[in-house]
Amino acid sequence: MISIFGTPEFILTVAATLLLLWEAALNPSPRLLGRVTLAILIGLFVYVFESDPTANKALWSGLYVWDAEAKFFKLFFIVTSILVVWSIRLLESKIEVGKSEFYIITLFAASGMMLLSSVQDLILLFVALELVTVSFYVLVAYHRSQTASLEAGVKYLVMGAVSSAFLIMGSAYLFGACGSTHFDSIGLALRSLEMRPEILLGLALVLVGLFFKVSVVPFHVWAPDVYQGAPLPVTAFLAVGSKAAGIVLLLRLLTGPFAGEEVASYWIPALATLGMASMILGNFAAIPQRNLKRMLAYSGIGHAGFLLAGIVSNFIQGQAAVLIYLCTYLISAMTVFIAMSALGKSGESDHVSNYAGLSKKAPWIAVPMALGMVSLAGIPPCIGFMGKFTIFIAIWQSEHYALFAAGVISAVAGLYYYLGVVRTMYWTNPADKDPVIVSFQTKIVLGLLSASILLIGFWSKPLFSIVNSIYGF
Amino acid sequence: MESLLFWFFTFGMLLGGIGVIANRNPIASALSLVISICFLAGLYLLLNAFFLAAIQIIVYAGAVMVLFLFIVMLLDLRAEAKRPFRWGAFFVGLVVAVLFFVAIARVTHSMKDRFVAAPFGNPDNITAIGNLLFTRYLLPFEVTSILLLVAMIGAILLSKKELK
Amino acid sequence: MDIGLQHYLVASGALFSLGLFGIIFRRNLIVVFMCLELMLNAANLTLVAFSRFTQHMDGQIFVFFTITVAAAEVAVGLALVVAIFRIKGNGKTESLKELKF
Amino acid sequence: MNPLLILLLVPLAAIAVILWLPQICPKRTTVTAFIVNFAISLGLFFQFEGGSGFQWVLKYPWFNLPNVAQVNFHLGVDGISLMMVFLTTLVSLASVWVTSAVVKRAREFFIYILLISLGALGAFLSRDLFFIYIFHEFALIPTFLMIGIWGGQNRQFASIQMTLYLALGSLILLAGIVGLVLTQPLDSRSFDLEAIQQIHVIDEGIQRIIYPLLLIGFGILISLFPFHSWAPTGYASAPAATAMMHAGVLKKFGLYALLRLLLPALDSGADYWQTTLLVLIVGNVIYLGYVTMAQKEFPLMLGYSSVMHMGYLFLALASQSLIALTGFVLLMVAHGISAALLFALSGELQSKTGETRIASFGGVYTQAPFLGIMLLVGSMASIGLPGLANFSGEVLIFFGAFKSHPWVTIVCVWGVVISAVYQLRAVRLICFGSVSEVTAKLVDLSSYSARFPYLLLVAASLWIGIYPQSVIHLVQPCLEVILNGGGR
Repeated sequence: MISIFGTPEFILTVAATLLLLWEAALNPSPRLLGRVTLAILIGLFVYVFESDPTANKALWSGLYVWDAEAKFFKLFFIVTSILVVWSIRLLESKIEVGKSEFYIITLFAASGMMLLSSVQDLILLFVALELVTVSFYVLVAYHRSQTASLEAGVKYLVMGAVSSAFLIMGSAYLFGACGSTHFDSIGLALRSLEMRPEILLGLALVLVGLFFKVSVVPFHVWAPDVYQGAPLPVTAFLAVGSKAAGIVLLLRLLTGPFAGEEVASYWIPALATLGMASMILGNFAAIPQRNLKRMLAYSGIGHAGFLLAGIVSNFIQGQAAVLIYLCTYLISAMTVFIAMSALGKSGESDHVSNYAGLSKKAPWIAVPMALGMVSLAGIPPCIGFMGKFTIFIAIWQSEHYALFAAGVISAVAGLYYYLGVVRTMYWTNPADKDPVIVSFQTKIVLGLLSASILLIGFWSKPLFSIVNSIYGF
Repeated sequence: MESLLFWFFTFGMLLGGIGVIANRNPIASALSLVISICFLAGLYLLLNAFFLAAIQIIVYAGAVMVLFLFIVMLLDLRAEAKRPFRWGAFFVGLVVAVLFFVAIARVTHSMKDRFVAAPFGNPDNITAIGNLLFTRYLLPFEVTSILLLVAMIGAILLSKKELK
Repeated sequence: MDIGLQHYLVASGALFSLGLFGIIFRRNLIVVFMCLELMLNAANLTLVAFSRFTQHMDGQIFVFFTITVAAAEVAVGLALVVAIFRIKGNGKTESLKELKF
Repeated sequence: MNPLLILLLVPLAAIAVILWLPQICPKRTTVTAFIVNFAISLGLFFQFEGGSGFQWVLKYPWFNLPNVAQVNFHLGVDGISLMMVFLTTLVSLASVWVTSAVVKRAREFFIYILLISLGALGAFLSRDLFFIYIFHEFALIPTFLMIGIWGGQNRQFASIQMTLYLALGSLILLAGIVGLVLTQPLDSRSFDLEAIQQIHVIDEGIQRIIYPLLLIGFGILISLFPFHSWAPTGYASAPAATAMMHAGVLKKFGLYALLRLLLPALDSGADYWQTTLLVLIVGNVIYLGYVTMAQKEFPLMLGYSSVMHMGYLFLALASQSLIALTGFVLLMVAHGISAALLFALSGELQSKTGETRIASFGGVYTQAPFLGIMLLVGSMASIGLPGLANFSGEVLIFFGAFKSHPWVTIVCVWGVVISAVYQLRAVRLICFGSVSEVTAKLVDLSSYSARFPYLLLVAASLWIGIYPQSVIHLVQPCLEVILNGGGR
C-alpha cells in the first residue's frame, strides 16, 4: 500500500532536501555525498521494484496515477540517474564550484522526471516539467567559467521557455475547449464533442512544447549546441532522461485522452511526418560531425524519430515497442557516455580524434564504447537491434511504409557514423602513448553495461516479459 | 463601458509589448514591459480575476521587474549602438509571428458563438482559488516550492562571485 | 460592440506573436527574456479568459503556477546573464558564437 | 547433448580459451575447434537418416512478441542444411589452416574467424527466421572488421563500402522478413521456417512487395547484378581467410535462405518478377563475365568471377524445377569449395610475392609445382571441368532450366565459355612461361601440413564431382517438399 508519503518522488525529494541541509550544516566531502546519493538511488530502485503498482491507482485527487506504466518509467529514470551520478563521480574533479549541489540538483531533476511519469493533469504536467527543465538550466550551465557551458545554458533556457510558453498556450486552449485540465475529463469531453479547431490548436501547441523536449525536427535546433556545451553527465541526462520524460508525456497524452480515432486521424500523420524528418535529418546531419557530443545529439534526434514512429503505429504494440526501444537506448547510450566520462577523467573526451587508437591505450574503455556504438546503430546481437526490430515490426503492422523506408535509410546512415567512431578507435594509431587509468569500480560498471548490451540483446526474454506484463499480454 | 475599457487595456498592453521590442535601451524595454503588464492586469479585472490582477502587479511589476532593472543597472547595460538592421531575422520573425497570429485568429473566429459570457459571478473568488489550491492542486503547489528551491540554488551557484 | 471570448483570445494571440517575433528578432539577452515574459503573459491571458467564459476556476490556478514558474525562470536566466557578463563583459546574444550550428 | 548445439558451442569455447588463456597459440586453438566441428559434421553426414524431415531437433521458447509472434530457439538439419553445415566446417578449417599463426593481432583475428564460422553455422542450423537473421548479421560484422584491420590496399574504402551495402541489404531483408511473418493469420503467427513454408496462400499484392524485398535484401549479400559492386573490391582487399569465408560460405547463406523462403511461400510473386530476375541473371553472367575478362589483377578477377557464377544459381531459382534445384545445391557447395581454394591460393601468392597483377607472374608451375597444380585444379573446377564438383551442379542447372527458360539458359551456357576464356588465360599467364622476377620470390609449400588444406578442398571437390549421388539423394526429398510448398 502506497500512501502519498510512500511515493518515490516524495521520498527522493525529501532525501535531496535533507542532503542539502546536511551539506549546509556539516559540509561533508562531495565524494561522500556522491556515495550517499548513489545509495539513496539504489535503495529507491529496490523500493520501487518491490512495490505493487495496482495497490493504489490514483493519488492526490486523481492528479497522480500509480500504474504499471508509471512504475516502469520510474524505474527507468532511477536507473538513468544512477548511471548519471556515476558519470558525475567520474568527472567530479572538473566541477569547479558546488560539487555537492550538482548531485542534489540531479536528484531534484530525477524526482521531477519520475513525477512526470505519473501525471494525469495539465497543471501538474506543466509544473513537474518545469521542475525538470529549471534543474537542467542550472545543470547545463554548471561549468560557469566556460563560455560554452554558459552559452548552452542560455540557449537551453530560451528554447525551454519558448517551449513552455507553447505548452501553456496549448493547455489553455485544451482547458477552454474541454472545461478541465484533467486528462480523464479531457478524454471524456473529446468523446462527447465533435472535433473542434480549438482542440486541435491546443493539442498542436502542447505537442510543439513536448517536441522541443524530445528534440524532434524542426524543434531540434537547440540540441546540438546544448549537448556540446553542457557538462558530460548532463549531456547524458538530457539525452536519455529528458528525452524519455518527453516520450512518457507523449504516451500519456496521445494514448490517453487523445487516443480516439477522430483525433488520432489528425496527429498520426503529423507525427509520422515529423518522425520521418527526424530520422533522416538526425542521422544524416550526424555524419559530418567531429565532436562526439554533437554527433550524439544528432543521433539522438534520429532516435527521437524512431520513438515517434513507435507512437504512431497502432497503439498498444507501438507503445510496447517504444518502451523496449527506450530501454535499449538507455543501456547503449549510457554505456557510451560512461565510457566517455571515464576517458574524460584523464583528458579531453569530446573530439573524435581523441579516440584514435583507444583500443590500444585503454581497452577497458574502447570495448564498451564500441559495443555501445554498435548497439546504438542497431546491429544484432546487441540490444539496440531488439529496439529497432520491435519498432520496425510496429511500423509495418500499422502500414506506414514510407516511415519504414525512412527508418531503413536512416539506420544505414547511422551505421556509417557509429562505425566511424569504432573505426577511429580500432584502426588508427594513438597520438600519444599515455595510458588511461580506469578505476576498478568503473571497470565493473562498464563491464556490467557491456554484458547487458550483449546478454539482453541475445536473451531478450526478460525485457519482453517486463514490457508485456505492463500491457497485460 | 466594458468594451471601451477592453480596447483601452488591449491597446495599452500591445503598445507596451511593441515598446519592449522596439527600444534599443534595455531600461526603456523594461519600463515598456511594466506598462504592458499593468494593462494586462486591467484585462484580468475585466475578466473577473481580481486576485490574479493583484498578483500580476505585485509579482511582475514589483518583483520581476525590479530584478530586471537591478540586473540592467548592475551590469551597466547601455543602449545598443547603431548597427545594420537585421533584415533576415526581421522577416523570419515576422513570418513566424504572423502565421501564428493568423492561426489563432482563424480558430477563435470559428468559436465566436459557442462561448457566451457568463454573468458576473461572485467578485470574491479568492476563497475559491484558495480552496482549490490547497486541496485539489496541493501537489503542484508543493512541486512549485521545490522548483523555487532549485531555482534559488541555481541562481546562487551561477552568479555568486566567490564560492568555496 | 459586445466583447466576447474571441476578442480576448485574439488580443492574447497578438501579444504571444509579438513575443515570438521579439525572440527571433532581438539579440540582447535581457530583452529576449522580456519577450519570453510577454509570451507567458499572453498564455496567462488566454487561461484567464477561458476561465471566465467556462466558469471553471482551474484556469486561474494554472495562471498562479505560471507566474511562479516564470519568476523562477527569470531568476535563473538573469543569474546566467550575470555569469556571462563576468566572462564577456556584455550581455548580448551576439557574443555567443562559440557554438555554431 | 544435441550435436547441433555442440557445433555452436565449440567455437564459443574456443573464443573463451583464446580470451582467457593468452599463452596458448590462438591458431592452434582455432584449428582444433574447427577439426572438431568438421568431424562432427562428417558424423552428422553419415548418421543422417535421409528423407525430408529435420533431425536432431532442439526447440526452446525464446521470447514473445505480443500480438506478433513467438520466437523460438529452434535448431534442426535436413539434407540441404546438412550440406551447408558440411561446407561451412570444411571451409572454416581450410581458411584458418592457410592463415599464418603470426598474423598481427593474432588473437583478435582468430576470434573473428571463429565468430564468422559460428554465425554461419547458426544461420544454417536455425529453423527460426529471427535467429537466421541474427546469426547472419553476426557473421557479417567480423568481416567488416577483418577487412578494415588486416586488409590489403584501400581496405578502409572497401570495408566501409561493403558494410554500407550489406547493412542496407540486411535492413531491406529485415523488412521482407517482417512482412512475410506478418502475412500469417494472427492466431498462428510465428517465425518458424516450416510454418512459413506451409503458409496459407499469401495475398498476391503483398507477395509482389515482399518478393523483391527478399530478393534485393539477399541479392546484395549474394552480389546479384547490379548490387554487386562491393564484392570484388571487398574480396580483393580482404585477408585470404576472410575472402574464403565470405565468398565460400556467407554468400551461400543468402542463396540457401532464398531457396527456403522464396520458393515455397511466394510463388505468384516469383511469377510477377520473373522477367526482371531473368534480365538480372543475364546481366550477372554476361556483363560481369566480360568485366571479369578485363581484370588485370588476380584477386579482383577472382572476385568478379565469384560474382559472375551467382547468375547460374539464380537461374536455378528462377526455373523452379527439381533437377535445376538439385544442381543449385550442388553448385552452392561446389562453388564454395572452389572459391575458397582459389582465394587461398591468391592469398598465398600475394603474401609471398606482394604482387597481384596477373601479368607480372609467370612460371609458377616451374618455381612452385604444388601451387601451380592447385591453381590449375581450382581453375578447372571453376570453369566446370567434368570430374570436379562444379560440373555436376552446372550441368544439372542447365538441364533443369532449359525446359522453362531455353533462351536464358543458352545465354548462360555462353557464360561458361567466357569463364573458360579468362580462367585459362589467367592460368596460362601465371603458371606457365618463363619464371618472372616476381615468381622467383615464391617458395613452394613443401610440408604436408601446409599442403593439407588445399588437398582437403580438392578432395571434397573431387568427391562431389565423381560421386554426386551421395549429395543428390540427401537433397532431393527436401527439395520436393519445398517445391510442393511444404505439403501445403
